[in-house]
Amino acid sequence: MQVNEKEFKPTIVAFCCNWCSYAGADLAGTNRLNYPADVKIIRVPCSCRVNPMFILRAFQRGADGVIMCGCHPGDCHYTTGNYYARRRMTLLFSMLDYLGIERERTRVEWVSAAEGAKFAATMNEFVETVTKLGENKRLEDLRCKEK
Amino acid sequence: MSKVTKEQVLRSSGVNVLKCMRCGKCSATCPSYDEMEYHPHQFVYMVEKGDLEPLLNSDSIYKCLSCYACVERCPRGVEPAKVVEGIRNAVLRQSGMNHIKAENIPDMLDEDLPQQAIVSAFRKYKR
Amino acid sequence: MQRIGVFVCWCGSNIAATVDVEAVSEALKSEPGVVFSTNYQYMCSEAGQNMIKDAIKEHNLTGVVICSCSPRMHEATFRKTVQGAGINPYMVEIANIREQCSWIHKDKQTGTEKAIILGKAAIAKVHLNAPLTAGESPVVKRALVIGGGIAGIQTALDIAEAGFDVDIVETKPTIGGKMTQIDKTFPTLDCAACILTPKMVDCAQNEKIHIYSYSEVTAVKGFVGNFTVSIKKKARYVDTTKCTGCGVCTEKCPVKNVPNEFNLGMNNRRAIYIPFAQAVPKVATIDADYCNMLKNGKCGVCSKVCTAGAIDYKQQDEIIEEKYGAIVAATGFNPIKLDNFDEFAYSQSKDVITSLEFERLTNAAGPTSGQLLRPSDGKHPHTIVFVQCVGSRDTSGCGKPYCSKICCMYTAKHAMLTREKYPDTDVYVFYIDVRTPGKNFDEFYRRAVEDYNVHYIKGMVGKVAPRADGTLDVQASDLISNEQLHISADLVVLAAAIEPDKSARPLATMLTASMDTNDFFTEAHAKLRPVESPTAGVFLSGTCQGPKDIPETVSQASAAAAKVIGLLCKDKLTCNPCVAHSDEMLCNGCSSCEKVCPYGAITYSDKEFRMPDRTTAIRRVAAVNEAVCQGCGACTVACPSGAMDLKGFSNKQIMAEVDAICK
Amino acid sequence: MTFSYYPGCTLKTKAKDLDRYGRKAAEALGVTLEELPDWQCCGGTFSMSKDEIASKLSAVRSLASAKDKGNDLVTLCSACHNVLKQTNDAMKNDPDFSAKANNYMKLDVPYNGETNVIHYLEMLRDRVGFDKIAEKVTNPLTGKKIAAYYGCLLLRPGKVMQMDNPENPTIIEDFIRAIGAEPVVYPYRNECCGGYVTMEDKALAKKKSNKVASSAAENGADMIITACPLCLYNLNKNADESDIPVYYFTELLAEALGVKD
Repeated sequence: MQVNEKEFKPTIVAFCCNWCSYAGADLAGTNRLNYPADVKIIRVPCSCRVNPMFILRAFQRGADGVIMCGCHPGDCHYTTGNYYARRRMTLLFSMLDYLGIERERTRVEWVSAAEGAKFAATMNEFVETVTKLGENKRLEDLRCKEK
Repeated sequence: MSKVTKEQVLRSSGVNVLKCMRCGKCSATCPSYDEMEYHPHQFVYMVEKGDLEPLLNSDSIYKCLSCYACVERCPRGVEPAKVVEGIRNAVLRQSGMNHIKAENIPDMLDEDLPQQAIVSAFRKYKR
Repeated sequence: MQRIGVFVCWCGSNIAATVDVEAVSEALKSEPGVVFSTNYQYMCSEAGQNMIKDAIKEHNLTGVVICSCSPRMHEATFRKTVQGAGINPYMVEIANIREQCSWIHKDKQTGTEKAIILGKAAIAKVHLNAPLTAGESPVVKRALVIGGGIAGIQTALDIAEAGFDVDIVETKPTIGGKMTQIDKTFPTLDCAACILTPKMVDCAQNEKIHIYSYSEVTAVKGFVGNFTVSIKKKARYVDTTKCTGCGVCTEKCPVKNVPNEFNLGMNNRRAIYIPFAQAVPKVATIDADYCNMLKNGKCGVCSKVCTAGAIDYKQQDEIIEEKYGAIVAATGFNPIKLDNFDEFAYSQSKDVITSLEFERLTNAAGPTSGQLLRPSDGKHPHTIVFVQCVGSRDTSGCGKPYCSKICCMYTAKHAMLTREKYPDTDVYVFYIDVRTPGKNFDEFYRRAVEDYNVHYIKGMVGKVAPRADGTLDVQASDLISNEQLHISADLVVLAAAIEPDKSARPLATMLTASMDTNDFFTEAHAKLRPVESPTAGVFLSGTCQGPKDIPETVSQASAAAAKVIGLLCKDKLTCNPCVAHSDEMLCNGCSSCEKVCPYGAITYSDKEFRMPDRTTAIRRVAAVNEAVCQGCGACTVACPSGAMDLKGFSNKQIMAEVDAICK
Repeated sequence: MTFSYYPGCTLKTKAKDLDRYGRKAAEALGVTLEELPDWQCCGGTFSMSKDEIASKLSAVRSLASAKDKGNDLVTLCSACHNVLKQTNDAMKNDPDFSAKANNYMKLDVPYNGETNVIHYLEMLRDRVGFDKIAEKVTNPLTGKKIAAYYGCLLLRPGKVMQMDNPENPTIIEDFIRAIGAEPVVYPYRNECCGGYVTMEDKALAKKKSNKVASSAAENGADMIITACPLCLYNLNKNADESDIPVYYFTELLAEALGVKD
């Protein structure tokens, strides 16, 4: 892998629920609202489908930041899914704290299907934050690296 | 007078003139309307067009009462008074362009005139 | 090992302009398992779909990756395509390289690199896809319409016409909604009551339609085809089966000072009332906030005068539960409160009124029996000023950012009717833009100007100052002549912005239907699915989806009905096969999944298992009811033993995507 | 109840009554007003230009000094209130301005708008309570019909001042009721009297002040009350079409509380 000394481009995984945030991301696209290409979206049915394991896996594989987006509290397509997600993430955050991973590398944001602008703004901000933090070394699992 | 640019006025006033939808409520509400050659909505529109010369040379910039009526009532949050002040400050910052001269002040005074009238006049009309 | 085909769409220039589609299909060709990779101008076209079908046959493909627009757009299309070529529809994955790539990136190299990664993630996922078969669930052949205005009425009538049962829930004591308060309708000027009340009567008489008036939806459970809805029938203290609507009680009631909401508080009604003469159902309702008998037990006049014995002071709220296959939201609108616009002196002068109040003042059934009289002194106004866009197109935070759409037309109507009935009246309309798209709309507005000599002035009113002599000083700008005007007016009419009814937000939460930032319901697709909510089985009718006039509302109402009929016609619905599944061998019977399931889809039972040592053991294990599971995946994360997984979004599939992105 | 108090320069000279009666009334109401020891002139007008830094610094200094005292800062003159409140808002919400201002000032601890600025009227309404004032009135102004003149600076810009509904305020009317008089509501109570141009453009100042005074008189007011020395001067001096008297609201408050000497 070639490392560009000049410009650090973070790898960012975004988990988006199908009903709100993925649609919000689509709307950002429809309105041509730019955000960095570093963000790659994985579609899940609901934020409650996001197993904290997936986030750890992403960091292990070299992600520099992980963001999870879901419907606003109270607006979940499955009524209560985002509440579960929120609680699980709170626990994951304290675990990441314990491991000494910068808090800013993981983020939870509620983006509705109508909030294309918010989606783009959130991603711009998150990429900026993660870029400032630099590469994630601490959780990266060398065994997962390709030889 | 050195050239005053649109960008300079926009930066100084902090106003986004593109938000204006040309409803004219600012001019409808302006208490100094009849005294002005160019009215609040024209300030916004002419700055947007970059047509600054007429505004810089007009007495209208001294007619604004800074009463914030246009700021309060604009449905688009444009804040026209800030554009007027931006133009006025651009003029006043040019050397020798003080609108009020200290030596003329004594003639304007009377015994009841509160200090703040003088202080604010200096702030508004003089650099 | 899967045999995967990759199809990269140009979407004309939508994708091809910022993504090098050739490079993408070339790069993905060398991914493991990919045996075929190509690109084409429009994959969703017939030619594109045939290209996919041919490739499947020719290369014996077992999985397909399409790099194209959002799966929310064409996933269903491509699933059908591959099914036509004989492979399971769930062997398709979409890489979204339009909305989430080409449209947001300007640099072609960046776009291309990202598109390749997204393609790789989709390929990684498809490797782990398994054929899925959708189950079926039955459809309850009954629809619920929430809101009994013209939108709800039209939807209900159309559904009933097709032979299905339909219930209307209306919070007010009568159906009819805002249209009952309107005098004439544009652009034809026919009387609103004359065209609405027959429809209200049709609803009442149609045996397929049941009206729950003075009722509210309090809870919604279930899913498309099988909703269970709780409806609260508010106590109206009148037995609707006995009340004949004779109205004697509403004349004898001693409490005379209750503001009459039907006339927007411009006159009073009694504590027991029938909203208006053509109310449906035409039964009395007691207003508990004002009734002396209910407040302190002293009165009972209505009970004494009622020959039918319909008064029941002991009536209680009642909650009933009903099952529905489809739900239509038709909650309508209200004019905004004008507290933020006191520069127009609405709260300071009785002679500053809203347009809806103006409707009541010109309506024969209104407080002035249709005579246009000033509310302050009952005199005929000679100069009337109409102010447009009060709170519409307002981004300052005081009003609403959108155009309320109907105000230009109803103001032209008001101005025209005033000039026709009172030719001695001067009528001014202050406008920012006159927006009259619609059949015969602009012609209508021009008639107001050209035939009725209404003074249209381009500009806005800045202040309305009530004078001691009773006139109103209207200070406004005339932008064309570049002057500030002072008009001495007798009456000022404000075209207040409209906003969704306050009940819409809690209802949306109950329905898990999404809303925009203005609390209008969001449609499933702005252009192609305008009457469906993104939540299956929930449909939208009328102004709850956005500002609309009556013709548009009625069209949308019928469109929503057509969608409901299409759903109710089916005996069974195909379920989403991406549901949870429990591996019995791993399940430890802990019940964690059962507790988080919002649908009660998980049940536990004791099952016999053959152990390795050939003995049998009885273990408690979870099972998912696939017809009830909606596939949210909450259980999969709750499961501590990894037994629970979600088909189509399995742990392995998502992790494969993560790995592909992070590589 | 203790507050820091910012009198402003006009209250030390031409508007001594506004200050004197304000202090007496406060004392009678059990409120302690501690004059900021090192207050400076606020500048009289808030420059709306974002790049005007220096002219706003004197206001920032007073605000920062009030922060050290730890009490809410009470103002009395409408103009001072407007300038201090708007400057404070800019220090709180305009990071660019506050960074530059803090750079100039070189305080030990940077100031970021921590001081809570309230007007004397807000203190009466929200801290003392108009009902409490009504109880302490010994000399009610019964039968007096009083027009409140808000002018522009007390209410606008509404998003910053947040004192009352800028188009339909009630705070001074409620005050008038508390001292036993009858408020007269008239449409020009929140329109500008032209005070800022009183030196420069007499004709305009006359026109605007006449509009306000005539509107109050036409609606049956016996007198106008205000919180602004400039408005008082302008309405007294330039509104020559009516002879309706103008007073400071503090004078009437002191009178009603029986502490006017």
